[in-house]
Amino acid sequence: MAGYSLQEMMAIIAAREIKDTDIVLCGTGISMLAALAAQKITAPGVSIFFESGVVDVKFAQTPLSLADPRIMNGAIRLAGLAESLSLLQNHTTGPNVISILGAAQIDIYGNLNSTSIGDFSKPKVRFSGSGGACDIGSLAGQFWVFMDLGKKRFVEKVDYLTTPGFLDGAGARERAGLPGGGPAMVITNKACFRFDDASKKMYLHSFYPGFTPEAIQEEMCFQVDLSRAKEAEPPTEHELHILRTECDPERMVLKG
Amino acid sequence: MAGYSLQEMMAIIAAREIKDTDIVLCGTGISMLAALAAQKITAPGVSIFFESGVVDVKFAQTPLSLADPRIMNGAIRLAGLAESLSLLQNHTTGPNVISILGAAQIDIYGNLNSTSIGDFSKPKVRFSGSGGACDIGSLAGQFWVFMDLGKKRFVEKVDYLTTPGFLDGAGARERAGLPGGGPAMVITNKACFRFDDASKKMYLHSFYPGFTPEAIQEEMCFQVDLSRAKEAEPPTEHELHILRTECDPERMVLKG
Amino acid sequence: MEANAKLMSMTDAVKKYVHDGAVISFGGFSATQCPMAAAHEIIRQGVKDLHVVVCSNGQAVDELVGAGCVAGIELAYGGNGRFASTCFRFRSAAQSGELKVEDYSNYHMTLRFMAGAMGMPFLPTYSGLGTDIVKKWRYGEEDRRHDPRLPVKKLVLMGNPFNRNGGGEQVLLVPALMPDVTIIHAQKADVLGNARITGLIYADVEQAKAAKNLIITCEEIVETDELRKDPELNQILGFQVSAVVKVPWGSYPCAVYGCYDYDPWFLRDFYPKVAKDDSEWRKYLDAYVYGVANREEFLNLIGMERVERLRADKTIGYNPVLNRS
Amino acid sequence: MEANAKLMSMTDAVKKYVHDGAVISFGGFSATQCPMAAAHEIIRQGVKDLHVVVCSNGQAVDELVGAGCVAGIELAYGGNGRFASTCFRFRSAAQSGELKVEDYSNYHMTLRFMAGAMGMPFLPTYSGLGTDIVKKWRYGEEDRRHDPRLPVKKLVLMGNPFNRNGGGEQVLLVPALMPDVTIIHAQKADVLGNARITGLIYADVEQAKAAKNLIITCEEIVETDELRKDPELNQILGFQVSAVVKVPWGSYPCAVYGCYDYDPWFLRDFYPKVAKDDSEWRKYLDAYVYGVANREEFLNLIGMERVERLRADKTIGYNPVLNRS
Repeated sequence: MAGYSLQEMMAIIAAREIKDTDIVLCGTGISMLAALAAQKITAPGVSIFFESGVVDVKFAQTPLSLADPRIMNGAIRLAGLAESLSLLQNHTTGPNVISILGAAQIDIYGNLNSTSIGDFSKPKVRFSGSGGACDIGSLAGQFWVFMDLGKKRFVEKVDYLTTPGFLDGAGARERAGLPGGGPAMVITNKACFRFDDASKKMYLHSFYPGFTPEAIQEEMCFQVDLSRAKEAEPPTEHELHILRTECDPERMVLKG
Repeated sequence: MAGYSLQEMMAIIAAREIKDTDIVLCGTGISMLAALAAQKITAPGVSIFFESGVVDVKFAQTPLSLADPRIMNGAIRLAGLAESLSLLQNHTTGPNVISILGAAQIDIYGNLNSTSIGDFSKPKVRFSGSGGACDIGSLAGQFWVFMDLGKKRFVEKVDYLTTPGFLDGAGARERAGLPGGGPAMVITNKACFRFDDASKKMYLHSFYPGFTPEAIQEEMCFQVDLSRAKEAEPPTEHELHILRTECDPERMVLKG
Repeated sequence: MEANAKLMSMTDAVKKYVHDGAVISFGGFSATQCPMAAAHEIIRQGVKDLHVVVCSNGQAVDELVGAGCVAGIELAYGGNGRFASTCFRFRSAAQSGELKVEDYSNYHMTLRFMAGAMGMPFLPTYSGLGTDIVKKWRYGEEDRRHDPRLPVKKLVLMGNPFNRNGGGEQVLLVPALMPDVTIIHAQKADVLGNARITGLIYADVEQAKAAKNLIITCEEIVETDELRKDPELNQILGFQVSAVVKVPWGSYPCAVYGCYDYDPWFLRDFYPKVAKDDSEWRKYLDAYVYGVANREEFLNLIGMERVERLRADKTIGYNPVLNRS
Repeated sequence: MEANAKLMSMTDAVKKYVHDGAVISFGGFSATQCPMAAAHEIIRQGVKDLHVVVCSNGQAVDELVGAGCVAGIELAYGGNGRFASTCFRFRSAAQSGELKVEDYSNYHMTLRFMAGAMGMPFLPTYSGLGTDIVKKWRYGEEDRRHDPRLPVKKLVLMGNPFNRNGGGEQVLLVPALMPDVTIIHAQKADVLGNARITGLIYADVEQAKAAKNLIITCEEIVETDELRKDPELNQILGFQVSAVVKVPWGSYPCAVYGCYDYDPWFLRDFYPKVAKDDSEWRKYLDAYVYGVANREEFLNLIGMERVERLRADKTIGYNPVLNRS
């Protein structure tokens, strides 16, 4: 397992799934690195944008927020939230958008809570709020989740459902009227999950070298199907090289 | 009556009513000249914009359409229809907007038809359509009308009500839910009309030198109150000089 | 995908994206920035039964209507400003009843494109309350039920659920437009479709983003890196574009800010004469549209010397010595 | 009106337009372009019971909440990106229940400002259907009936009257916002209030136009004629502006594209330490806000040498040699 960090593994697992014709809506941090890595390795035509209004970034230094001046220089477009978030809801672009989200809690249907723990009106823990995550979960062609495993995070029921996954199962998104495709992958520090086409429940898709399906299940409050899991391919030398030297040369995200 | 044309009289009558804090939404032609004359004579602070998206114009040559390149150079803002027409509906700016319209027909309540004569679905005469005139009549703080008198134009009932005046009388705009203030003046080639505060009916406010109230009434299909009419002050030398030399030096609007 | 797979000839772009019966939208406003080269190619290819949706288009709409390409139109204004306050072929087709015209206001049409661009089913406005634009429908509910190109209702009046303390009790909803294809003419584009309209943008950006397919015709193809220097000025994103066509003088006889002026000779002297008379009109189409293979031949027929005289002063955006009187 | 009647000191602008109990909105996004000088002046004047409406504001909201100026807030995100993913004083006030937080998404809040800017009562979206953001209301219908600052409903679910062939059967309406006052920080403005934000514009323009009163704070006052050279880049029109305040470094410790960078020392080292501890926080306010008369004194306290090191490279918009690790 030496030679790469779990964070790097997560970025590369995501990068490999990004195709040339995708439009990726990024956050800062590891999701941005995944999109950049894809662009530099296998999907040179991928378009990248941020909800703050930047399209097709070409930055020299890693931005630390969606409005960091470093994100602006050299873009093909600088606008604002109305324009960029409308790309999600637009009938032509929305279905091609992939976005990568984080969250505090997730359930078996990929519903997320990014806002608070406990009662929403007097929370035990308050986070920043869902920002654009509710919009992405509702509208984007698909979304992926980056989260560390753990029983506090992979829960039976999220305290506050702020980003819609498959809600309460097959057909629920359609009944609610959500145009987006919902969650497609959950990429954790030990394993990657996908969602069953029929039941819309999360299942274990792959585990990283050094981890077992059973140990992974131990870190979740809900039971997932383990039968389809394979061991994930670790990052190649080439992938790691690009990620480290071209996507985050200052190590602002990938901490030593 | 020598020394000025009726077109010049119309422009000056309008210009005199424009105040420093007004925002004037202009068309091309004589309404634009009126706003420019006001800006150069008594209301230097007046703001001028066009529905095509230009704000605060500073043109050197008279534009012949709302999208003439001559309208663009030197403006404080170039945008589009969404932005400029939203200024009408905006709660802060809308009430300060005055706009000057033309039309094919008008009735006693200041309702306008700018689109077709005869049945709207197979018209005897089709005009270009209402453009932004319906929006202006609905939303602007007030609108004024520039029209030549005549029984074909000042009618009992307009064939196709495309710009709302006071609809069928006092309280009707409020009942319909129209936020704008409705028509305030009708400036013709022989006289100027205003609307009674209580009845919302058009009445004769002033007649130009050389015309009588009775002769003016003869050119209208509906009866208006003539009792409040006074003779209008003709344009002064100074007003004419500014209008001719600074507002339309090429005589593109004010034909020799 | 090949980096320049979207770059194509006008012939190919129209063949690929403009089909009989399509809902089509044209950018520009009155006599500025009309995609005239595209309009002529559509006429030349004999496309039929188009359903046109525009705000305030003049020349393109008039020639397409005159050539019999258009069955119906939803618009706010069909004219060329002071050159032709109402377009001639549009007027006569509307009067004869052969062209169905559904009237909206400029704000209505703009909001309808904006709704399409934003993926919303409708947008609300107070404009038009109490008018015949709300009451009189050219396409009845029955027509609308059978024609999927039309919204099921011209517009809908609803109570305002957020109303407080009187005022704004009702509101009008105008339905979204999602044209099968929009064509806009820009000053600059790159081969990916990233494009910049300089000067006024009318409703071009909303029309572009609302479209299922988007054709950008442009005066000039530039490097992407040139566009990156001023990202605030690039309104059109490549990933929303289906085809990019380079066509200098592509808006003639209409103006393109910063590139060339309108042609007063064409718009005031020549065109009204041919457009007002059915047999002259037929001759015009035969000679100037069907009789030429492409834009270059059309411009040669007009005369490049005449066309070149329209070239704009780069600083002020038009030709200050143009004879307009 | 005097040509420069709108030009005033921060003290006067806040005194004139920011009242106890006002609905107030701040521009900027996360740690960029926050109107921090204005926020400090509001704290200094002891304004109380503000109802704050923002999209994704960090520093200004946190300090105002921490100083006890804010009773309630409607927002999508309260954080400073990777410096402080959740703002500290905001977090503790929300957890203690002393601050009422009504959650919306970024798109919801943007659409709400856009509705206000366009004079519409609401805008429709599909975002949030099926979520607790729709189901759970921090302010109940009873609260809303009694407080005219709140929309009568958090949002409304309605059937889509233009629906055809399944899909999009229901839609969410989010209510318009019309803040009593909006404060945004721009790079350039003229004395009339015409203003230019360079770089990203977040939801600043919508927030500005939705407001009943608009305060522009800016790095630099320029001649109107300078703004006329690039009219496409001037988003704010003078006739929508109530006050113009010149305040260089007005967004510090947040960044202003093209002018200066964020201050990593302040945001990562200094502020979290004072904001996480109640007594340190009190000391911070006493020394850095109440203890100074204006922005200049605050900057001197921080140290102009430190501040000057943040100055941006004009070409790339930030300071490429800033130590951020």
